[in-house]
Amino acid sequence: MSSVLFVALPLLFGFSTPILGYFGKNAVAYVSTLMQLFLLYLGFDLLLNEGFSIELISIAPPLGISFVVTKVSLLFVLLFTSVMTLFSLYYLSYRSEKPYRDESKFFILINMLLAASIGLVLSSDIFNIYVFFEIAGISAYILSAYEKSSSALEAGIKYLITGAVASIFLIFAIVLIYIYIGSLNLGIIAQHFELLPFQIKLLISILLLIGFGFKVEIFPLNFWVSDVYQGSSTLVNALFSAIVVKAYLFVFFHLLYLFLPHGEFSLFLIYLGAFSMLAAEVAGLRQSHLKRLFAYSSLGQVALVFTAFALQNTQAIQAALFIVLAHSVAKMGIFFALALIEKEHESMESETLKSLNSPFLRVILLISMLSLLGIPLFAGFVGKLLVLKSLALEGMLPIIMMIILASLIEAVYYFKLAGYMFTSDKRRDVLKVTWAHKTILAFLSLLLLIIGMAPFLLSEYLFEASKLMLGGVS
Amino acid sequence: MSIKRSLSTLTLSGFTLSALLILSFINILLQNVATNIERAGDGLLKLNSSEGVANVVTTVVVYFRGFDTLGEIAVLFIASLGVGLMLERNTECTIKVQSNFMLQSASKLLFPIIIIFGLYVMIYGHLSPGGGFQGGVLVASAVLLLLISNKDLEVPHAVISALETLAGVSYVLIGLMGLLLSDVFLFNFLSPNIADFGLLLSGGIIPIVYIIVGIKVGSEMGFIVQNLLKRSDDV
Amino acid sequence: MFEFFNSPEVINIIVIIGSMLLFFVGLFGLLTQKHIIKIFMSIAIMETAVYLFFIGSLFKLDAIAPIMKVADDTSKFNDPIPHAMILTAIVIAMAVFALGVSFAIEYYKLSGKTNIDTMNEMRH
Amino acid sequence: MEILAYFFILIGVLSFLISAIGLLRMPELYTRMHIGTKATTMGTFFVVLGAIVLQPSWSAELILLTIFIFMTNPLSSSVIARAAHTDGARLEVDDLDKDIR
Repeated sequence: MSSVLFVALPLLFGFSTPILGYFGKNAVAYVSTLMQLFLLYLGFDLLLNEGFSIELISIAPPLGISFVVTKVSLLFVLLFTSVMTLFSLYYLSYRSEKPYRDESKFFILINMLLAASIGLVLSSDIFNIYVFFEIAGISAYILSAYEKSSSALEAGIKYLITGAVASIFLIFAIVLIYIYIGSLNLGIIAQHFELLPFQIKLLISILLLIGFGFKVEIFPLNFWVSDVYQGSSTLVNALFSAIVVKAYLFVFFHLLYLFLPHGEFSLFLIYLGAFSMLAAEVAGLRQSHLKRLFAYSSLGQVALVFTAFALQNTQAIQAALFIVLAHSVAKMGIFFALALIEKEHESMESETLKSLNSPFLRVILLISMLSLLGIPLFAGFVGKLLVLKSLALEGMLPIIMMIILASLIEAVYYFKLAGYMFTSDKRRDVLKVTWAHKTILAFLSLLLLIIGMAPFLLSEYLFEASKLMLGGVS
Repeated sequence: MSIKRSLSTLTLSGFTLSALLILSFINILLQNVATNIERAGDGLLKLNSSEGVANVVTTVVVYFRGFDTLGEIAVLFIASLGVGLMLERNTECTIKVQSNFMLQSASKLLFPIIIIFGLYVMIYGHLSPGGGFQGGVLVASAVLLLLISNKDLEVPHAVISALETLAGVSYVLIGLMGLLLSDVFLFNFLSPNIADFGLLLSGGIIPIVYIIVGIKVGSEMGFIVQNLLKRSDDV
Repeated sequence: MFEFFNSPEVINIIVIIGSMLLFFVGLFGLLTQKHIIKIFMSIAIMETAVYLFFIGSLFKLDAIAPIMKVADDTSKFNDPIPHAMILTAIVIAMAVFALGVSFAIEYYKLSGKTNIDTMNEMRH
Repeated sequence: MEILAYFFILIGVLSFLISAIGLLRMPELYTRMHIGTKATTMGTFFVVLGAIVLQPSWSAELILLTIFIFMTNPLSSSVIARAAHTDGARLEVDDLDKDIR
């Protein structure tokens, strides 16, 4: 089976929604979910059968565009597809009570987001990466402004402006690459990048760093993130932190490993990542709005992944992949639970948690937060431990101190939230959670526990994946 | 006087920052002049004589890098969807002022010219300069002219939607046909005949896809224009 | 007349300096302007500068537009890839611009604000 | 002959320049619109005239182009003026001009 279907089928679905609309109100929702289940099946099929393939589009590379499926890109594809499938299943039961306005458009947007993230990961042509960068960006802008309240529109405008600026820097870098190397294929560029004049190499690297820096939410360029998370609707935030950032992170480091295999900027990027983690956690300490607080926590985690990837050795990349998985699952659980709480209490201040009367949701939130914090037996622990270990092997004590300090600060506000949750004045009725929601949330928490207790299930695959990623197969 | 006032700290720092950045850009670019190396475009030019049509840019846009064009159409589609989502309320409000006589008579004269030119550019996009995007935008601008000259006119939403759906679906289906017939997405399964080079019917799927692109772009642009126009008076 | 301009070096210098000055105008506007629409305009100017730089740098004086008459002549044509890339990029930029304007219109209707500095109802 | 062609083109470009300066210097909307369309119409005419002298074989297309511009340029300016009038623009100095002075 072909990996192009990951992009072609969501596009086909998006273009054909007016036809599907004739078959009743629910047709779009069910077809979308069925298609995502099929893509999930496709992903596992590729994983079991081939594992590595190059998919041509129109003509053969290096002149044409191709999709490269390796173990590492397949890992990300499977992550995105399963996150999106779980999201759709969750939303199918959520929509009976509080559906989004103009639902079919919402389904088009999330499927376009899925297609673009997968395209970003699979594509091996830098201009094609730009096109997917824009598709993912535009769907994300509209999703964040979807509710059309003034705060949602404010978030959308800020997201759009930063995204547009990022895309200018990216296309400038692509233009320079084509002028000086004469190819758009990642493999060819990687071969010739070393031979460029030093100044041009520096210029291209800086432009790429600025362009992707906005999207991977790294320190000076992440001022927009908290506003976007706060203004957007809670469910959509799960997608932002579980899919969008991860796709950009993968592409950024894929390009970095290909173009600069000897780690010229490695030290700079490590310090940048550690500093952004510290800055994000310090800023998160003062927040009282739940979505904003978890936005800062997301920033901290993404910066930790950034630091690990920037170390540019196999063990650190394996750790980064562990954190990526754990963070996606945990953030999904948190935002899904917060969406239920928001629907009931209609407030997202952290004091809301005091009046939360649902033992189930409290346990889910607690498990996810403990995993984010990196407590043993939860999924976040493995990744954090591996990062610290590989940092210690490199002898970078200041970075280790910064990460531990950041984790301590993070612990302060998580325990504050936990304190709110478990000292509640149970005056409200018990918040009812439907069985479908309960199943999905319990599944997510179980996943965190399984990864945390039995990391050896994944570690071999992740180790091979990280070797492939560092080896720069394109 | 007000020049002094407007020279605030912000202006000065913005000026200095961007000037420094640009001066270093100019410096680097002037010191490293691009050499005449073999670029991917030269390879595509050679490939074009066996697989393409007369206008090489069309071959590149529609076939060699056709996947980008599919993505680009998706971008347009999402953007017009977003514009529709943002500006959809009170669709019944229209332009209040009737346009003047000059505009009405001129639009009657100009509309057929523009639309014929647009269709020509769209259909002959693989032989002469032009193509689906340009033709689609021309057709949309003709529709815009009609819309501003006649306040009662409204292009039926169902027609635009049907055209847009048809074009988008058939583009992806052509791609999937290639996948089905020869395991390559967007493959030119109509096998272009070199003897037909430069004729209207040449290049296999290339002219078909470019006309589809034109229809899609025209309908999306018409949709965006109509949405922005219908809302312009009450802001 | 004007033979001075018919050398690749002169053309290259003109293209680099001109497009970078345009980029400067856009960047300056982006850093200093406060009105949302003016910010979008600055972004559009920066994009145009990049396109101009790309097309100008790969423009050959002795080559012609890549429209072939017969199937087997491949020399003497300009590189078709910049045209195709910029065509794609222009359409994408236009789509983003239209979307941004519609956001701005709707935001103005809801809150009456056009200044980016006053957009801070979420900070507390 | 070539000198004459460049002379025409120079006149055209100069009138474009005048119109650009005028756009910045004129005090309010109507005069700004006036200078923006009248001078560019003339500028286009002279540039096209120069091109005809330079390349007589293209004259048919260029004349068609000129006719089209002569038809549409005044039309668009009149539509803009009408829209501005309906919108309530007055003959007074506006914000854009205050910034420049």
